[in-house]
Amino acid sequence: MKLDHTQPLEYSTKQNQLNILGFWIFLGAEIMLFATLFASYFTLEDRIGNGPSGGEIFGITPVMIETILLLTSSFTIGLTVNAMRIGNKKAMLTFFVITLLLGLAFLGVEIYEFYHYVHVGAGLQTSAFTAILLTTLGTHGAHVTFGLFWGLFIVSQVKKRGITTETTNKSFIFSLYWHFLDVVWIFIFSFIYLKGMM
Amino acid sequence: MEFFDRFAIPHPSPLIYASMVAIGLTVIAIIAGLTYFKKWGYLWREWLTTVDHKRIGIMYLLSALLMLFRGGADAIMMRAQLSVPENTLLDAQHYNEIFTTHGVVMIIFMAMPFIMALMNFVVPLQIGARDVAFPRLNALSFWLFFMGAMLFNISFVIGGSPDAGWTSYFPLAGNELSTSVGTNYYMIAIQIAGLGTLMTGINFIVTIFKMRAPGMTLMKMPMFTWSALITNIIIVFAFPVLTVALAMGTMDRLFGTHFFATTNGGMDMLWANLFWVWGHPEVYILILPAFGIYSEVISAFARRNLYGYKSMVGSMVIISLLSFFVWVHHFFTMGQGALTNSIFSITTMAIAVPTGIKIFNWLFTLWKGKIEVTVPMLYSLGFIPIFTIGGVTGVMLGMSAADYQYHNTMFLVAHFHLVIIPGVVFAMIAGLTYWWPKMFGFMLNERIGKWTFWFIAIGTCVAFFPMFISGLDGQARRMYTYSESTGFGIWNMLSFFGAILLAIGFALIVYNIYYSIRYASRDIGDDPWNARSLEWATHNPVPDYNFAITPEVSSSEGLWDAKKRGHTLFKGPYKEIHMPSNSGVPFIMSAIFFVFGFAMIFSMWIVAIISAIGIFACMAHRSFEQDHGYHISVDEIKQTEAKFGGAKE
Amino acid sequence: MKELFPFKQVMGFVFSLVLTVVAVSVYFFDLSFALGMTILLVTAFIQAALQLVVFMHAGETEDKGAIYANLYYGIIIALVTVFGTLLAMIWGYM
Amino acid sequence: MKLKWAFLSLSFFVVTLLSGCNLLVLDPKGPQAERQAHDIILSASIMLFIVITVFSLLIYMLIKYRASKQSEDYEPPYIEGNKWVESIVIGIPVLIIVVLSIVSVRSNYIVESAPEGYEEEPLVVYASSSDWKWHFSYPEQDIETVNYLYIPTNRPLEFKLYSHGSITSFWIPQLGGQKYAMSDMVTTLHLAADEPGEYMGRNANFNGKGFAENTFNVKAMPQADFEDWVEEVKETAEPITEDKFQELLEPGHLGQLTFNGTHLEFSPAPEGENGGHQHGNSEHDKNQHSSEEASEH
Repeated sequence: MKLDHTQPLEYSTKQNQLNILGFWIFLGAEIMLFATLFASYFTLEDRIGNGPSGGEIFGITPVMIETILLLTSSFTIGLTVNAMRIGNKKAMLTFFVITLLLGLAFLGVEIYEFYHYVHVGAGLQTSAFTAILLTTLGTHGAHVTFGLFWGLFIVSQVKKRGITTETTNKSFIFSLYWHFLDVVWIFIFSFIYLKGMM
Repeated sequence: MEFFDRFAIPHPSPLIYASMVAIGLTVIAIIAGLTYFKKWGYLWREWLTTVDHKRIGIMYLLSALLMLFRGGADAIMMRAQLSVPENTLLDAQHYNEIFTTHGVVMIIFMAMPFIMALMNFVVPLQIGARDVAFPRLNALSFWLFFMGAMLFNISFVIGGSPDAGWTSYFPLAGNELSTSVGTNYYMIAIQIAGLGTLMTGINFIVTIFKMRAPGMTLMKMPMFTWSALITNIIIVFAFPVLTVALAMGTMDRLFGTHFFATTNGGMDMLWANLFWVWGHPEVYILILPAFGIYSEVISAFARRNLYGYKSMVGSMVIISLLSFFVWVHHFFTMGQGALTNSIFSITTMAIAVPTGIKIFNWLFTLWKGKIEVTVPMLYSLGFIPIFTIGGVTGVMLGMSAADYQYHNTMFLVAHFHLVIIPGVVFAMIAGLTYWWPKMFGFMLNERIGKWTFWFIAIGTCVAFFPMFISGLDGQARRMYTYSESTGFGIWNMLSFFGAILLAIGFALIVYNIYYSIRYASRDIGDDPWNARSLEWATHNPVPDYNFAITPEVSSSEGLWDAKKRGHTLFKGPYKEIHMPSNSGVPFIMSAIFFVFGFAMIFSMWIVAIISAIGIFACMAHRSFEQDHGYHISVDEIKQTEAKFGGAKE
Repeated sequence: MKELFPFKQVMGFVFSLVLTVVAVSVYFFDLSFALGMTILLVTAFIQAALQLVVFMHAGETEDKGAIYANLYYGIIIALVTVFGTLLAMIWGYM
Repeated sequence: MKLKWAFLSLSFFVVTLLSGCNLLVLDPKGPQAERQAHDIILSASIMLFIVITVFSLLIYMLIKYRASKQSEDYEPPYIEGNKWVESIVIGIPVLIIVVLSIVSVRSNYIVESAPEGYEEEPLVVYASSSDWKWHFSYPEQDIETVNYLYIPTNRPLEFKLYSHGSITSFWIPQLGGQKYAMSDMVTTLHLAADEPGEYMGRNANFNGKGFAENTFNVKAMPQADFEDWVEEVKETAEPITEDKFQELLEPGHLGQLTFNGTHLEFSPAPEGENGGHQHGNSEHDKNQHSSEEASEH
């Protein structure tokens, strides 16, 4: 395998570069996935049938907690990549695990939030609005859940196999994914929650 | 017993029972044949686990041909039913199922894999690459598509086919008005195939961006590669929309949500909207590769370079963007008012400009050329007039006020068939004939090929021109019968006649393949068409590693430069070639997807959960796997090259 | 310690927190719909750009052109889809 | 080869010739259909010009540059492209599209508003579809018909369309183009008939098993005759009741029926307060209501 030492390890082989570009293009597709959900959300936002509206069920506290958790985890996954690039395995693993823990906490709050919605009568089957709300949030939440497992696998590989061309490549791609989920959350936070409560 | 009731066909007919028996017998015959000839190992090693883009391309091709006949059978039945007024060959329900599956099969399971087949086979060769960027993902794409197609196709013997049209508008497709599992099949089978398509999109964009031969800048790519790049960009941005729409439709049907239902705030219009946000770009996903093929073929057989290369590229880029700006023209009549309709009317008609540029560029490529009318060229030359008629009627449909009269009529049906048949089917047959020697090492028979063309071309005209007339006379599409007093009889009889000509044409393709396998010469050299681009610079059929030495080019017509200007394509000694190893995971994972899809369709939750876990287990396995492929040594390369009759140095 | 917490990323994090606080102001102050939406749009898009450039290193390799083209293309089409849908589903009927 | 192009052009001419005959869409009996037929003929003629250009160029190239017509050693030249040729190829289509766009936009506004030049106020008819029938309610006359429609000539007609089930499309080709009828909102179609006569009307959008037979008869007659008919209905027809109406909604086919009163009284159209998606009394759907109401105009 040819190694290019002028690049960070995650870019050092041809296949690694392909993987990273491929993942960027996948993120392009993800932009459209969430754009479609947003388009549907805005269309169905006022169609609440007999159910509650967004303003009635959203609470600022859980939303703020979720936002801070996710923003911080986006910061720590950035630090993970930084530690990885300077070759500090221990720091890298620490930041990586912190990221996943923050993600887990986020997920916990989100599950509580869903429980709350169903409790106040905003279930999946209540109205078009609740369906698209829970689907949009749920799609993001499912991405986070998937990310937690994926991240866990990468952590165990870094631990076992060290900082190699492959593990760095995977970690870097994971960081792209995680940052992207943060971007999506910012839009959810602004245009679903804050717009709904405004 | 209640459990088994759900698998019963809601509207059985002798035809369906006969198909069940036929399917059963075929499956038994295949299994018995494989066992008797001891081919299970061969099948597994060489095909089911392959990650080679050429073999994957060939498997796509076989699936596409298979589906062409499945969709064609539907078409013939439809035309037969309508050939005379008040015909009773089919009842309304059966007819509805048939036109629904005809549409879905032809678009999603015939045209798409046909495109994928040629892209898979040709693009890496044309850019001088070893394989695609992610060979294993490529295998997964194919198997997901294949399992989706199979899942959709068993619908008519297990549980019943979808019957709400290929557009599957809600609330007609919702639980209340469509009580069989047919629409579940639609939602889930297309979803699975669509995932595969999305992955192909990513795979080919990266391949084309990053794996071109040295010297091949973006503006020196062959036109088919350009069209593949643009197509895949559209795929990546259009298919997620379908994913979401289908997921929402699935939730409405399986989990009782109210996205598109008409109660509790659901909005039936939103389905139509999302469907066409994907659906219109999908049209260009189908047509752009065809444009690429025609560019290759016309330039090869006019013996001239492609006229206006830059404007060809420019027009495709513009089409790719505009294709996302026009979808509302599919429902001008929904009542969104004059302003919205005006905006989308203008964008729709604007697409005609870049398309027109391409037509004129092909015509000017013929100018001062030395035109040889081979079979692929015949299709390209037949494409231009028929597609022009299909295309200009598209502009007419774009006039939104007039569209109130065309919408949902046979006029529209005539328009899109006259665009898609010359635009996709002609192109695919042209491409198939053109690249066939590269795939299999012999050529298809020229004489049978020309007969085929005339049957198909004339059949297309006879089948679809009468629909313009009956459409303007008030024949709505999707009517399973009509009364004699309407006067539609004569036109539909003509269409039926045209459909028979088409059917003969397609049968001739199969006969041609059979005939050529038996009688065609195997000694045709590497470049039987005297072509221009890189795929003809390697051997026939192509060795596993494609090129023994990576070619270097200085224009979009690498081989032509080598032949006419003494440019050296292959420089330097042989080097070891890195190859990806085969894997059974894509096949197994897709098979689990099939089970998952089937379980979802019939609401068998436990099976669905178990198979979902299986899918994630496959992903986890992939995450931990360490697979570095293998290397082909210089000695081996030399041996192979010698076997092909002389090394290319 | 310093090399584990690069200045650029720390500042990026701080800035993203600030943007969040600005965005939340629409909840606490009684703003008009137009003003509120403007604030949200501006903060959300700056946040997104911040993540892409500072944290995701979008511009660090030779593939920068492809990556940015991909993002711009995606954003244009996403916006067309969202606003086109609103036009065809809601605004067109007003 | 030539045969084929001869055949192709012939068939297209046949199409255009026939257009002049009595195809329903091209035989308009009202101002809206007339406008649409005009647009169709106009665009078809311009398109015919393009088709002829392409066909002639193709035939010319094929005749002149066949390999059999060239000498053995002729080597086609390398031609990059030409600024002027390409600007013509772009310029002319752009001009055509601009012209057609202007026509299209103007027609949109004409077709989407009440036909002009009539003295009377539009006659409002609620046309609602159920599987597989059409119900026509005349609120002004307080009568209702099923599967047939009587209309006065020389008076604008304002159809309020909605559906009791799947999406359908209300279409009377000789009076004007179609529009969708949907279950949770009312769409408006403006038509008018200039000549007395019987016209075909149908649902053009696929809605299941009974779709093919989902048609209705339209009879246009002078205002006086129309009034006589209304009188007669008022005297002879049964009143429509809620039970009777529910019976009518059952999937199936019915012949032509006539009733006194309209179903709108007990089963109002999904507009305003009754928008189909607005069950219940939530306060948050005010925006939705206003948008629905606005859509009627």
